[in-house]
Amino acid sequence: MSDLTVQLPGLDLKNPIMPASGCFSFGREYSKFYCLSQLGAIMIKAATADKRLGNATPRVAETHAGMLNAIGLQNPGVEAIIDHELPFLQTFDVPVIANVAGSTIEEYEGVARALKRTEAISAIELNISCPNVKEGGVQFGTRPELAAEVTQRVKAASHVPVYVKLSPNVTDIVEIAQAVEQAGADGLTMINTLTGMKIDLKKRQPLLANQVGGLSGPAIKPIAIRMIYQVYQAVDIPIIGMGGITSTDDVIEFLLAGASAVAIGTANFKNPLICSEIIEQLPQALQKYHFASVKDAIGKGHGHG
Amino acid sequence: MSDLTVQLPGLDLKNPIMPASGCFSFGREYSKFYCLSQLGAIMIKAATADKRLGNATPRVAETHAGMLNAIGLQNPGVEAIIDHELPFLQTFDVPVIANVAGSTIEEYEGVARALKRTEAISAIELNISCPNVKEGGVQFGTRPELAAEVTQRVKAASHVPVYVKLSPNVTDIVEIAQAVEQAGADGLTMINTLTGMKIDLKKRQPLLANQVGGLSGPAIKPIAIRMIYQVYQAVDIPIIGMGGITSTDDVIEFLLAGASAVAIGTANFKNPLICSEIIEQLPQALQKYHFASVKDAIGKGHGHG
Amino acid sequence: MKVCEAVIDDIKQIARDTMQVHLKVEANILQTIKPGQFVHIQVNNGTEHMLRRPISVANIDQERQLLTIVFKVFGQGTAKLAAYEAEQSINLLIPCGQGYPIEELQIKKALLIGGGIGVPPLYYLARQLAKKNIEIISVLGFQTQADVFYQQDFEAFGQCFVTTMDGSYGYKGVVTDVIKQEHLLFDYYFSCGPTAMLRAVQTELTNYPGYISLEERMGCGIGACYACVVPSKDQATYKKICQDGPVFRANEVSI
Amino acid sequence: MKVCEAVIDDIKQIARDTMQVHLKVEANILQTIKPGQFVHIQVNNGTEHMLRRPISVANIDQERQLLTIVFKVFGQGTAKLAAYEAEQSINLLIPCGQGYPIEELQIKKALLIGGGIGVPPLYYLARQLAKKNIEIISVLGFQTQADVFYQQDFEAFGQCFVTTMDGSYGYKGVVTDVIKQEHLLFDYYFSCGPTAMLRAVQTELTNYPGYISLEERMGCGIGACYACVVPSKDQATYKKICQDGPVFRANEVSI
Ligand SMILES: Cc1cc2nc3c(=O)[nH]c(=O)nc-3n(C[C@H](O)[C@H](O)[C@H](O)COP(=O)(O)OP(=O)(O)OC[C@H]3O[C@@H](n4cnc5c(N)ncnc54)[C@H](O)[C@@H]3O)c2cc1C
Ligand SMILES: Cc1cc2nc3c(=O)[nH]c(=O)nc-3n(C[C@H](O)[C@H](O)[C@H](O)COP(=O)(O)OP(=O)(O)OC[C@H]3O[C@@H](n4cnc5c(N)ncnc54)[C@H](O)[C@@H]3O)c2cc1C
Ligand SMILES: Cc1cc2nc3c(=O)[nH]c(=O)nc-3n(C[C@H](O)[C@H](O)[C@H](O)COP(=O)(O)O)c2cc1C
Ligand SMILES: Cc1cc2nc3c(=O)[nH]c(=O)nc-3n(C[C@H](O)[C@H](O)[C@H](O)COP(=O)(O)O)c2cc1C
Ligand code: FES
Ligand code: FES
Repeated sequence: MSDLTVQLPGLDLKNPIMPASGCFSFGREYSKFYCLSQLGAIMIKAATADKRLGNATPRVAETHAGMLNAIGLQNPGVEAIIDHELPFLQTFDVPVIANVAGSTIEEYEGVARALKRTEAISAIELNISCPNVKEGGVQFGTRPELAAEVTQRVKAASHVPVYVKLSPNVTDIVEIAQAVEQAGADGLTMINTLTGMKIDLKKRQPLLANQVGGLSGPAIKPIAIRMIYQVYQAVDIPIIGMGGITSTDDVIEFLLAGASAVAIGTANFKNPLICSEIIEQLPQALQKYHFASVKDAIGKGHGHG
Repeated sequence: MSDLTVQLPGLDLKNPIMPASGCFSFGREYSKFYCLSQLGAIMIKAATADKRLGNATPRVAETHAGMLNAIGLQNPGVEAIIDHELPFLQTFDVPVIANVAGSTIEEYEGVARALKRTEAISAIELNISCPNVKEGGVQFGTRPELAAEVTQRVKAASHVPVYVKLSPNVTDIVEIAQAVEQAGADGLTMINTLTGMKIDLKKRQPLLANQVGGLSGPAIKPIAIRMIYQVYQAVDIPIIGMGGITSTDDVIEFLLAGASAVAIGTANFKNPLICSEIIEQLPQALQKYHFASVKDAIGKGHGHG
Repeated sequence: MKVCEAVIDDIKQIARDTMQVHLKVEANILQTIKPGQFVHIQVNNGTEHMLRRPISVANIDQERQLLTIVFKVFGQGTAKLAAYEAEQSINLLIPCGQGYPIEELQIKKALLIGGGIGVPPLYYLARQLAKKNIEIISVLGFQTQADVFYQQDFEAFGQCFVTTMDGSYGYKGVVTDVIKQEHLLFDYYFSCGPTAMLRAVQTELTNYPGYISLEERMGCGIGACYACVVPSKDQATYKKICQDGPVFRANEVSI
Repeated sequence: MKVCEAVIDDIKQIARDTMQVHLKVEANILQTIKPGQFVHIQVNNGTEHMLRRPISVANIDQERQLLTIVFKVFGQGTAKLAAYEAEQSINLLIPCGQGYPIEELQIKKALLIGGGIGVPPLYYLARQLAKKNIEIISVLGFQTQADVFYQQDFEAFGQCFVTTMDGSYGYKGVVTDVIKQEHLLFDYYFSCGPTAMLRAVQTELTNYPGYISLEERMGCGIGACYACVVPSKDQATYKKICQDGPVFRANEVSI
């Protein structure tokens, strides 16, 4: 059977499949469908310094081959997460990646510092790309100098490797990727959602209470693949890829583009077993395309070889 | 029956429906399916100064609820278009919008100037957003100062109103829209395609010969709606909207977001009768949502009213 | 909760745009289902519809191993569900959410208040209440005559008042009008329907203990995405409708 | 060219991953179709698949008003087409492209060279050539035994050689090997199959007049989007495969 393991900064992955942040809460619900120890890793819901209620409803809308969400970072706050959510995840044999969010550099730093007191996380995913909060979030992800600054500060405040989650809502993704690499990021995760909108024809107003929301799902896969392909050629740190994955073929496409591992978001809603099923089917899919292992496929879509 | 007419700079539209540039060539093929005089207008394939062969094949790929294209501006050159294509379109009672492309400001200007000798066009669509050519094209669409400059120069060289076609591959679409408005644009058309990629798993390389291509179709509709909604609030010139339209509901969603008329691209490939069918069904759809006319719906998704 | 492929036993239209579907489901799953719970339905395979559709359990027939759902064709997803035929199968998450906690309550006389597609879950509730020999009065509100369904089924359990907004059938007006006019007496109420109706019920019946069942656009349907929240009465926290609800005590949430 | 909803008369598997479908199509459309032309098929309704799939006309039965297509399940679209059942209908653009210009040619003995899913269009061609009493030799190449189809149908028209790449059936090797080995004589050749095969045919048979049928990924299928081009022999212009082809004189294009 093909070797599925991948070694990344702070992350010793059994396989390259993990649920994406915000689509899996803190794992409890999906643990009713399969054993979380099967997963390569788990990216948990964003943590902010204090509890946040998030946006008003409606918070989601369906779009063609995708969805919009504007949850607005609802979470119980980093302390509650450490005390009440992470212990549950520690009962499984799976690395946990904490998604760190904030409105100010200080808040990001504070969350990272708070996480120092737990052994339960293996890495941080620095979310500088959430389009659904009024302040902070998205600006950090669209301006290279801000992205670099928050990366550097969080890196300094953290005891685990820091992966920076990039926003696709930018003119030049490579520029941002290089800026955060230089600022000390250990890896990248990409892509977060694209900013979109749906209008309720009957009510004559945006359907989401927040007006705009983040577009995810298969609709955005070509954009994710393009961005990962471009960034892979421009940086030396590993990429965890995401955006529209629903099948083993998609996973392999992300690996070929240059991702070392992948995360699955929206597809969990359609099929709660998706991560488990893909992990099971992956060896066969790798074989079909003549890859000896996951590592063997990473970046192989660049030129012949 | 509801009033479908819309009056825009240079364009007296029977109805707000037109085929999008590049998806309808110069009309001949679709004229076998229905009479082109039914259309609100026709946006013809991009014209460059000289004949261009475009990119190698494969030039298209299917994606979830969309497609990628990298045609690369294949066209017979502006002179041949004037001499051999526009006369055919003049046999119909329909305004023609010429899509002007180029690699340099001088080329754009030259094409606009060349078009002066024809009466057959009612407006120019300035394509500063084609992601599929090596030089020019997309840069003009992503940098406000370049966008403004090419707009001003083409405007000065043109005898008809100029609509600038915006690229969605930018961090801040409003900034670009305002820049071209200030530079004298008579209107905006948006959105062009998003840059994407698909990888051929068997060949282990990008499927398109050009590697990247433009993503169009229903997948991108939420992004188009969001951008039009934002730009509508920031400019005073009219917007012709496009990106993923396949139904009358979609048309009304674009009108509510702030488009004064719409173009249909990819959907023509799935259903060559789509423009004609939507025109026929539009009065009923407007009635369903209690709009007295097309004009009555424009911009009505902003606040209540 | 399980992922389950359920074969359609039969599917038919029972009112304007309203479909009733019987699904074959394993007995051991059916046994666990409480009135007020819902199933989260995949529209179809492929990637066009990434979100499932939440539909309430309208009835359960343990003997024939059938689960009934009743839904209105509203948008594209329900239109596709309506086009399914017998023998085809659909993919469910089952069961979802918390139902009406009737085991814990001392009820003598229950008032069921349903509006439109809020009526179906009350039918299974009525059957379960009837089993416990609880007296049942129902008030069912619809837009217009063409929308009315299940009247006879509810009449089998006791008094049943039907209202239509346009007066084309039964009483004219909203459900709360009937409750007032008829001076209905009861010790608990159970209501499901559009938010506007629930709000009216909450206000009018503020002195009665009651349960309401809420709707909201959902992502996961299992509590993992925070899409389907409703503020608690004091607005201090959010409850998840898919996990903490859809049934809530009427005074627990702010709608 | 027309948009047409065609009802499936029957659909069956005739070789590994290979489906044959008979479609009911109006006689007046069928009358206009030439061998080598194709239909452009909508995968299904909805928005998941925005592009049609080009599939060659494999046969026409004027009497029973049936059009035959034969296709291989390759990716997601053809997999969905393969799942259609009799009595369902599929949406076609029909007919597309230019066929083999056999009316204009003085042919005595035609060599048909088909590879894999390039075989079906040659069958309708063979029938039309046979009607004109033209002698026919066919060479059909497949990957392996499980892929072979239509051998007997071609044998009905004359000599028919089958090759497989792995030698599991008929000759081992590629079609051009057989043509050389058997010293086949003919005055025109007609070829359809994978590009690698066409290139070999073009090179080997450079001294014979011939026609080849090309494949390329398509958008519109009618000449409006410039997706499906092939350079002319002198590389100075592009031809559109969907409109100028798919059939070209062998020396007309550069593949
Ligand atoms: C717990 C619960 C139980 C329900 N039970 C029933 C029932 O028994 N019978 C019935 O007819 N309807 C019921 N509904 C409403 C039903 O879910 C929606 O009418 C349906 O999802 C609309 O889908 P669509 O494809 O027709 O509309 P679309 O507009 O295509 O749906 C797009 C998206 O919005 C969501 N959506 C749209 N309207 C609603 C709504 N009112 N509530 C929740 N999500 C919505 C859809 O689920 C989907 O994700 C219930 C809703 C909830 C939350
Ligand atoms: C003129 C013409 C005639 C054809 N006739 C036949 C026939 O009679 N029988 C048959 O089995 N096949 C035929 N093909 C090939 C057939 O069109 C492809 O196998 C089919 O489109 C693949 O679709 P898919 O959904 O399986 O693959 P996917 O990978 O899901 O397709 C994705 C997109 O790529 C396109 N595509 C993929 N492979 C090809 C290809 N080889 N050629 C053209 N487009 C492709 C699809 O049309 C679609 O737009 C013909 C092709 C052309 C151009
Ligand atoms: C409902 C929802 C909530 C999300 N919440 C977060 C979040 O809290 N933090 C974050 O970094 N990304 C969040 N995301 C983005 C996903 O992690 C992922 O980057 C994106 O959805 C693309 O992957 P997909 O197409 O597989 O869903 C969220 C996405 C969805 C759909
Ligand atoms: C095959 C193809 C070719 C295109 N060529 C052009 C072009 O020449 N000039 C241009 O401005 N836009 C071109 N476009 C973009 C469309 O005009 C339109 O902006 C885009 O496709 C979004 O609309 P849609 O989703 O309805 O297709 C092309 C799009 C496609 C799919
Ligand atoms: S729908 Fe995801 S939490 Fe309720
Ligand atoms: S497929 Fe559009 S031109 Fe051939």
